Amino acid sequence: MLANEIFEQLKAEFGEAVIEYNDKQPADSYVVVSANGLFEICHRLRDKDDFLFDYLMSLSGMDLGENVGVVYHLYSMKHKHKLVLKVAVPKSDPKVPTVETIWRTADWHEREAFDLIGVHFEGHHNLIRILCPYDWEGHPLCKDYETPEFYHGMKVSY
Amino acid sequence: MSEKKRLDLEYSQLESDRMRINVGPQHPSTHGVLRLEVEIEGEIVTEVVPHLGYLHRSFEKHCEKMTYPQIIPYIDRIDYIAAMNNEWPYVMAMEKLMGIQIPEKVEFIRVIMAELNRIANHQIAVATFGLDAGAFTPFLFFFRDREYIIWILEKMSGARLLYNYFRIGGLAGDVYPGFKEDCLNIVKQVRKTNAEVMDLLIYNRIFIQRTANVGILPADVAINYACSGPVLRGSGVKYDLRKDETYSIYNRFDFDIPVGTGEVGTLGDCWDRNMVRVNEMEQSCRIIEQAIAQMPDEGDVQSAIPKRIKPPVGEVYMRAENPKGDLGFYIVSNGTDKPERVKARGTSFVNLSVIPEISKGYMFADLILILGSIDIVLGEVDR
Amino acid sequence: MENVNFIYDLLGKNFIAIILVISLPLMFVLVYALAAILAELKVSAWIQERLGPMRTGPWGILQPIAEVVKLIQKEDITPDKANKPLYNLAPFIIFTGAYAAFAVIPFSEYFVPAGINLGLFYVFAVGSISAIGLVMGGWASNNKYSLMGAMRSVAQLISYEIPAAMAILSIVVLASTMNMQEINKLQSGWFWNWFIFGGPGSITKIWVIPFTIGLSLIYFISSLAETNRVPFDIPEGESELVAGFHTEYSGMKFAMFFFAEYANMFIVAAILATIFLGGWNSPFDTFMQGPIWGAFWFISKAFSVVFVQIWLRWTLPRFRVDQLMYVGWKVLLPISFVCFLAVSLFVMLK
Amino acid sequence: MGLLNKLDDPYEGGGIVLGKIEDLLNWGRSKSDWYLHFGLACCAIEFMAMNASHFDFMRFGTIPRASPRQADFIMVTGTVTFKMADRIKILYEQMSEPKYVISVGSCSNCGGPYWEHGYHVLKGVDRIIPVDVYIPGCPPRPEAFQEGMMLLQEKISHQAIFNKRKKLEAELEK
Repeated sequence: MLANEIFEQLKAEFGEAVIEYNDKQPADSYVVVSANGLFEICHRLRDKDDFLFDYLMSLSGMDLGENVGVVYHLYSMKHKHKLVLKVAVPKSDPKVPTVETIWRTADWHEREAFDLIGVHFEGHHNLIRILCPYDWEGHPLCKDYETPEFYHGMKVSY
Repeated sequence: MSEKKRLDLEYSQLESDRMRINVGPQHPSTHGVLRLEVEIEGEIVTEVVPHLGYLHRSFEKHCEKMTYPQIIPYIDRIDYIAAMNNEWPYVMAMEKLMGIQIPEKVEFIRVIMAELNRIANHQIAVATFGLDAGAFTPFLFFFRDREYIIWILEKMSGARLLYNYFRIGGLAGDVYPGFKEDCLNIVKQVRKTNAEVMDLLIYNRIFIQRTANVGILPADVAINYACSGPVLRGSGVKYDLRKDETYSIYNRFDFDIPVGTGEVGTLGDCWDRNMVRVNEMEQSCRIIEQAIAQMPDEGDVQSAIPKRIKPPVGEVYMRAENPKGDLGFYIVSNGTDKPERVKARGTSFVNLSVIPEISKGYMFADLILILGSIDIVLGEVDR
Repeated sequence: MENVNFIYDLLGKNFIAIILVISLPLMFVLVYALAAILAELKVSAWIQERLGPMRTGPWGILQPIAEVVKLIQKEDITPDKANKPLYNLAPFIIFTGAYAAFAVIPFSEYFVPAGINLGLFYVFAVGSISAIGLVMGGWASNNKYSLMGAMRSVAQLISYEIPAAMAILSIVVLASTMNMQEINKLQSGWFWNWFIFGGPGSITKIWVIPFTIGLSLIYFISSLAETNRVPFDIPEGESELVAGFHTEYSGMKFAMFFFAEYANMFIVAAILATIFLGGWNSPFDTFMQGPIWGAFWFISKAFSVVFVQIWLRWTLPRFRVDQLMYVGWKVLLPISFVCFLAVSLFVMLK
Repeated sequence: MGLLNKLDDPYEGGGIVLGKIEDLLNWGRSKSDWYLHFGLACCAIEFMAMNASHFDFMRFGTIPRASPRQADFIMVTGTVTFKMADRIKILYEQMSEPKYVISVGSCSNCGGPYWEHGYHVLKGVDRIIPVDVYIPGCPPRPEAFQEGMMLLQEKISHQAIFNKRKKLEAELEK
């Protein structure tokens, strides 16, 4: 099934929560959804027989300046089709519902996005840092991140 | 109440004190600097909590600061065991983003290089898996062969481990004279050693006892955890990007996808995952032979690309079948010569996340084997 | 029966002679351990298409000496939270256990340090001392890996003593003596008089030969487990337990563990050589038979067994702890009972 | 007492006896080096190749030990991150004296390719533990490992055990 057909079906079902469909990119087209409806949409994408997106390829956090975004790359093992979902939330309140109960693999991806970008995944069972040390400060992949001078008495910069 | 149920109940009341031990970051068989916090009851593992990040080298930060060609050396260092395979999805993604057509000969060389490196990777994987089981000698047999493969890769690229050979729109250099003969000799040698190791390790009775019925990963769990590569195929799922999402020229070659069969134990156990790797070496050998036969002698190894690589605004997610699974790169371009964001979907990172799920209830010694059968490389886990 | 000891014959049974008799095995242990360490390094290298140590003396033959010189200089660390008396005592106990067993090993027709009548019984009694040392060292180190290693190794030692003891008991029944020197003397003559081939006797012994060969294999397998060698090296299984019970030991104390391991290897090999392979007897009747040749035959037989142990170590993977118990209790023990029964029947009918 | 002084004088001349003993002890330490079985990153793979049949690190008399207590030197093979740096310090402190450190590869020498933007990379392991030999390369070739090992052996074999101050002064005068 093509991405625009999936978009039509999702739009028909969820209405406002599905915001736009973009295929003007040179490469991948994507669907933008709102954070509120994300969990239901993901659930439907996995379970509906026409979609069957049972394989979450990747989950990436993005620093979009004003907002932070999360990008979901989905794949269906049965139908062999793909979909890119995007969601953006304001940086002041970066709350996105978790999808770890839908795809268990999202557990560590979400922890990584929290660690590096600072997206807060609501409902995640164990949202702690994964790559940086547990006492690290800041979210390193943010564009405005400033490297600390010292960590545990060790100089950070060269 | 049946006898078995009664015994189970009695056993559950007989719980002893549990002990938490730290496996790693310095431990002989964590394959690097992984730390597992393990809770054991006697010898039985009751909980595993992986702690990552001991090799977090800020890859994604570097990508945002580097120009597109400069990123390739950093990509080598993600999965440093299979650096050639690593570069491939990245250069493919860039070529897709910029709409570059690459010469046919380049595709052939890329296939041969990637398959050679796949063999080298699987050799390390099987060798270290044997090492985890206590067999030391197969490790050295495999490393002896790996050295011959490394020599070819070195002659092609100039480096032994981290090649920086695939470039956007082509390759760093052409093949050297005598390349085809070398490859065919390697294929022979790999087959010979595989036959030797089959006797010494794979069908060794102790080895089968250790690995069969251990760490069983059912197919649905594997898909839900987005496992890929031999880990997924070991569970019997015929999923290989080279066939399912054919990229490059893989549709021109005749090869099989080995999957786990549960030959000596249950489908999806450690032995199956390991066996998939051994069989994949044979399939890679077949691909190399066919590619050598079909490869054109003449042709460019670099297509015409602008000197300053500036892809248009856009984004692309490209993945390729790495020896460990599918490695994906999500590249967001903002129109300048540096990317807005590059996210690497580390195969090992995803595959490792299944460890807490499948290692519960097995012995502590099995945990080491389960970890070994997943074949992680910490550079890719932590990036 | 009088046991001949050439030192007592030459010097009389005085103080100096006793010291000499005591120190000869000790010197032998030290020299042998060096040789065995070198053999382990070299044999493993040859199996793996390598060269092994090459840069310490010609062909690396001084490597073990360099290692001893280095280990003497290493700092001796006692962990802060360790139980210090036990921690310091453990290596000595293990080494004592290994060394004490040498007292009854008949090196030659004319040399056995102490020819006591309960020789085999004594070896078994003394061999169990090392289990105490292991658990002491493992527990006192205050390290979880050490503790696990110690627990595993004690469980392993105890369970494998039984099949080993059954194997030896069968030979005791066959030889009707526990004196190792006597057992040797019974096996004189051609190699078919060895106990691995049913011991001395007429052609009617032919049906017992499979059982005695089986007994020797059972003893060999159990001895691998008792000395913590591959495939039974789970107490120090490097890929799981870092270094097992001696994780926290360094310097000379670690060297004592190291030496004791190799000494233990020799003891089990010596017992195997003595009770199954004719000890110091020449395989060819009177050819090359005599006191000096006796020592040669004994040591070369024992070394062959040690070589097989090394060979196995670099070939096989490791068992898991429950599989180890399974092999010990459910495979080796019943088979050893059957063999014991067959041998007893043979002795009754003889 | 002239002869005795010549033989064994801690204050004048090296002393023949002490000098010979020192040589023997240094020989033992330099020829028998057990390394900590420990790999960090890319260089560890090259180090595995170094241990394998083609290059055979064991020719130098090295044996891998998994426990830091029994190791003589530690090879820091790869990128040291801040999360790992604390552990490396602990590992180094757990090793028994005399202990040595070989820093392998650009990353552990100076941060390597991660020197500029690596917010989580320690720029050189010598900021936390003393390093005896640096092996350059990214990753170093096995030949470089061999060279580094020989340099370490040479360094050990010239170490002063007795008359430390005197030798130090003599070196300073040079």
